[in-house]
Amino acid sequence: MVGQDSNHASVRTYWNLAGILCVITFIEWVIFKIEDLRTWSAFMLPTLIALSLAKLIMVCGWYMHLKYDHKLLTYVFGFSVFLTMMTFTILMLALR
Amino acid sequence: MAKNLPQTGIISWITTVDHKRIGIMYAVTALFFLLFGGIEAILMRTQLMVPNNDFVTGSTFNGLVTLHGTTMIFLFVMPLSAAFFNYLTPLMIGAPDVAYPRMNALSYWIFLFGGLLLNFSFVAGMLPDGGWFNYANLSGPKYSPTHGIDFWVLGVQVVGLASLIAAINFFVTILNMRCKGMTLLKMPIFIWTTLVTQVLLILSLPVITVALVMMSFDRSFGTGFFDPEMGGQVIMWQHLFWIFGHPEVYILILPAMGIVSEILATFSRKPLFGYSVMVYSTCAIGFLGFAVWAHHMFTTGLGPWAQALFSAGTMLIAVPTGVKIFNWISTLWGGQISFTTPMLFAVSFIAMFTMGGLSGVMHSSPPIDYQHQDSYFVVAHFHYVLYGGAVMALFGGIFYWFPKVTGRFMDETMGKIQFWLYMVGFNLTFFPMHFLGIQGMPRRIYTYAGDQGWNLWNLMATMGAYITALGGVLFFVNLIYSCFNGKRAGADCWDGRTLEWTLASPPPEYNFAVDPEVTQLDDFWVRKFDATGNRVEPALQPEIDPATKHLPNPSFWPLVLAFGILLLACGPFFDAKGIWLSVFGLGVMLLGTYGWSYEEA
Amino acid sequence: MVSDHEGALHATNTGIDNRKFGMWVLIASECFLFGTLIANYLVNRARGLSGPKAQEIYEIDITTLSTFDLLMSSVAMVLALHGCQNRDVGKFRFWTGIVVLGGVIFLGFQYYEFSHFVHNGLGLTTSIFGSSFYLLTGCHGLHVLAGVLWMSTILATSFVRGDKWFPDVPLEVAGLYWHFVDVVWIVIFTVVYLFVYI
Amino acid sequence: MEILKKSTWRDPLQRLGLGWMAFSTSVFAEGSKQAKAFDEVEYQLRATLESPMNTIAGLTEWARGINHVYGITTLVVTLVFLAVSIPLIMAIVKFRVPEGTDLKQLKPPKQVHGNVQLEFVWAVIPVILLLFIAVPTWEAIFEQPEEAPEDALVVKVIGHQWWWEFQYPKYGITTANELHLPAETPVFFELTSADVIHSFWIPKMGGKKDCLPGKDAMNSMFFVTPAASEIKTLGGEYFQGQCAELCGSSHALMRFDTVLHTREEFGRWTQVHNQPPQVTSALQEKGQELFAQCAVCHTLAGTPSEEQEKSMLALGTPKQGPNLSNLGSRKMLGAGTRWNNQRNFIEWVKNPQSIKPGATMTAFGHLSEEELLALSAYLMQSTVKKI
Repeated sequence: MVGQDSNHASVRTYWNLAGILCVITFIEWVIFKIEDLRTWSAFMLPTLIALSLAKLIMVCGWYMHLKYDHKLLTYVFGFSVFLTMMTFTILMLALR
Repeated sequence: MAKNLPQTGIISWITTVDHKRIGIMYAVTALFFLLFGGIEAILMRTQLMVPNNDFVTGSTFNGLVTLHGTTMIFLFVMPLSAAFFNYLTPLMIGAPDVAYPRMNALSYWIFLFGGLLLNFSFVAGMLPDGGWFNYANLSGPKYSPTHGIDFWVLGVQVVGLASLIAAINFFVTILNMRCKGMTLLKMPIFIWTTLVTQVLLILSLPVITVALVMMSFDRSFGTGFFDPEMGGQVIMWQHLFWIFGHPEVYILILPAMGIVSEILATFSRKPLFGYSVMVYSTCAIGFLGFAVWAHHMFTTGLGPWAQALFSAGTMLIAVPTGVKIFNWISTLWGGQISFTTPMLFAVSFIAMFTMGGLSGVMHSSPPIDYQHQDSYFVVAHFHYVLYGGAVMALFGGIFYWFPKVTGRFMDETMGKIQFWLYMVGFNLTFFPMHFLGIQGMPRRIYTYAGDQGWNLWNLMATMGAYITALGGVLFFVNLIYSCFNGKRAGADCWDGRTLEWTLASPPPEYNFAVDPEVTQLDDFWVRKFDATGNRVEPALQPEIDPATKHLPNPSFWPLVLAFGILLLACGPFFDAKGIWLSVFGLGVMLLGTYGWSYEEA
Repeated sequence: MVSDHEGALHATNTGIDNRKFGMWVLIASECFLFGTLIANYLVNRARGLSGPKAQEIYEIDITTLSTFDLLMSSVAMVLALHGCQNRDVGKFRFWTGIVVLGGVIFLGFQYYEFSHFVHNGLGLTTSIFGSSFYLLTGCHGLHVLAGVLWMSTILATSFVRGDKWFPDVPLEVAGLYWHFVDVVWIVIFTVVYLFVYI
Repeated sequence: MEILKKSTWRDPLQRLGLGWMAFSTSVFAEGSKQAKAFDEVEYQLRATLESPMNTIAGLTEWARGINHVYGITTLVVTLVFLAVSIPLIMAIVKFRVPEGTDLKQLKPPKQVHGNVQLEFVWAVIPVILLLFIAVPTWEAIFEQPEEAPEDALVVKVIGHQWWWEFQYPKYGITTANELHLPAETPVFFELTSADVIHSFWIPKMGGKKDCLPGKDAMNSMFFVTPAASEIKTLGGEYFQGQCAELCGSSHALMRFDTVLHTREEFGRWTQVHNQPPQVTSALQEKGQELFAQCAVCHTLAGTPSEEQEKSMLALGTPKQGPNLSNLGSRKMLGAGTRWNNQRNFIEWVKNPQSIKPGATMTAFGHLSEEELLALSAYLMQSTVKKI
């Protein structure tokens, strides 16, 4: 059985991360609630993508243990995400 | 509870989790469906033999076209490749079994039920008649109101699920369960093509799953995903289908390439030329497979930029494929070639696949594709690549590994006759189709006028089809004959290079008595010669008492879970009360899942 | 719950347990599944001919709450795993209960949201926007339901098999699945609800 | 009456004389009926050795452009084929071990693992060869105009389940299954479909383009029609086209003819087409009354059925059937399925499903023989438009 290996994140880091995740979600909600800000896509698109990417990396990196596991898992997951983005960007462009 | 299941007889086959038995079941079922596909092809060719023939009606012909395509791709080539994956992957990488033995059995049973569901359309008398890709509007509820198309949609869905589960299984097996010393670049080339095929399956099957769910929603619940009247786009189905469709055709051809590379190396008594380059080009073909799907849609008005990019991508794929072909020829170069039947099939693969690939390059450029699209030139192209390529290689694989599976050689003379019947029949059938394509005969037409100049070529194609059918019959005779009184075969009967030849034929259920250790590529071949180069007896696996090896227990829960999935998929055929059948199917699935997870493994 | 082949546990080349590796491969496959669904949603979100438009019908407040809820159940999952690995059966059972509770609350939010939309005239077959929306969020909802079933089964088995039963690897695999479902919801929340005006 | 020549499956046998073909054809040929549908004698004469649907005739600029790229590609492909097959055959012949030698005794060949330079060579050379195909391809791709050039004749092509509707917005003409084009004029096609996906293809004029249903899914195709010198026969030169995308049970019977006229001839055709049908005999008179039943689905220019069509269009439900204004002067019936003569016309009206399975036209079996003759007199003679 996998025992208590050293580089496991401690409970405190989990709670800190939980806090950050809540803060980011709160920020997204606030940005969205501001009337004239939400239609300004030049600003909204990059920030929202950045924020959700941050949340994604946090959950995948720490909670899903990717940071401490064999790099092969990161490659498998990363390659699939990259290929999905590539394929469907081409599809969206082709359909426009 | 699972321990007291009998070890022989029908029950043992139904509850087996041994990758070798499942491999045999895959192969037998695939060859059974080959009969279906073959008969459909003969019926179609007889209808097209002479102008305005009334051997079959228009809609029946469309049904035959659809079922021939779907059966040959999803129920013959993919499962037969899966049979090779199942049987050989653990043996070649030195593993006791696959990563998840019971999930392996599950994917077989789901595949079997999916195949039966698809072919049940014959019994129900409602053939799916939308072509093997089932383009959107025609297959929608408005223009195909009968349940025929539902058999296709749900049959392919179930078979797709089976392939996805098997793909995850083999991906983990290859990366996680190689024997000591076998790094990634020391694996046999067949294992590399299997690995890339699994990656393609894992990443492309979800796309077709979503597309099929959308189509069954359209047909059963009245949503309008592909219905222009509700704002849907008809080409959305084509995009989603071909995003899966093009990786799919590489899924069909890569295992065949792996098999051919193994056979060529063995019968030239030389290692595969440029092993690492072959590995990189396999990966390149796999990766590029995701960026070229729209060359099936050049005539749907994609716009010049999309056409330019997709044609460039398609041409780019010809480079790694070309590299592989030259590597095969260099493997032959300087070898001591012995033309056994598997070798005949492998060499004919190189020739036929090259011709298919080149006719493919011709319509990779959109202006030419404007003339070739949906004409018999495309039919000739993909039959040269699929039949001349994948099927010839798979038959070569059967002849090559049959002695390992059953301990008996397949008859060489019958094999050679069958090979030449195939070669003559295949070329007589499909080479004239190039001329038909240039003379403008469209695809999927059930009849044609007598004045189009197509009569001669269609007649020749039909004659070729009859010859191929003869070859097919001879194969089944050879198969059954050799099972019982073929020449006995020892462990290393072809003087092979990979680990499966260290095992007895047929191998014991526990595979490796002593876990093998590998130091370099083709390790088994290198150990056959001592430092000075003269022959030394190779170290084969010793005989040990099977009881000492722990084997996973047989289990019938995979069958229960697969049957649940079948019931779930049969819901939409019974309009009103179908929902209850699906719910009952869900119940059986839950029962199977819980029984499975609480079972003593 | 003895693993698939406990006895002949083949020392894996990569050191990762087979089941955990398999779950990651399933996650890679599901990326493409949700990628297709999201692409289909983005293509069809403005093509609805009848029925309410996206801007008119989405309620961002409820959805933000359900996002909080799913994030917290993700945190609970990590703590449950932590408890299990430290052989603390109390923490393990408590946090697993919180995960199940979080999942059920999320499904509650989704049930409310769907019935609210249907009430406002956006049925499954009203327009292609509606169909694409329900397909995407419905598929994610089914994954959440499966996760809730899975986690409640682990909880029930823990009570049945007593305090000494600690399913390290199976719980970690279930945790990977649950976190992935949460990651997908993060992407859906941004792409569907926050991109409404872009 | 025509003498229906025996179907043509016997001709190749005489030419090739293959014993095997004779044996298996005689076994199966009894089952296949002799030609009964299209093989009218005159149509036979037209099928010279050069088949009507061949894709390399290249009559228009666009088709010649395609053939140009096609020529280069075929050359490159043949080159590569030789580069593969010659070494393959040499390897097979040169390194073959005679049958039956005991391989275990033989010393294995030199275990060559690879050669980086060779790999580099046969990776780079194909890239260069592919550029020979790619550059002309990209040029040809960007030649096709997206919008209609000003001087182009615009033709709206609407695919229906198993027939073609052609509209000339400039002249207010709607016709079916025969596309009349002037010589030497740029023609811009707007391709849509009324039901499923079809594919508009005139091989001699150039490639095919899909007709997609849906308002925003309109495709276009453009080519300049060939010069007047191409027109050999009086009354316009016939070029055949066919639907290339599977569109249902009678997809094979969805053909159409393109009729190429000189400019003046086409001008006259546009005036003549919309003239009302000339009713001369009493039989045609009777036929005109009977046509009232047909007017629910069909329209004849210059008759009350035209107003009916306008009102139905206003309601958003267009007529189901094709426009029959110049039915008399068309060569083929039922979208290239049957030769346009009285016997076929009556057989079609009596039971369309027998000729085109799945056709949505109701069968008029209840009409008496004499009524059918009247209807055919009206629809066949009075709609003939002399150019």
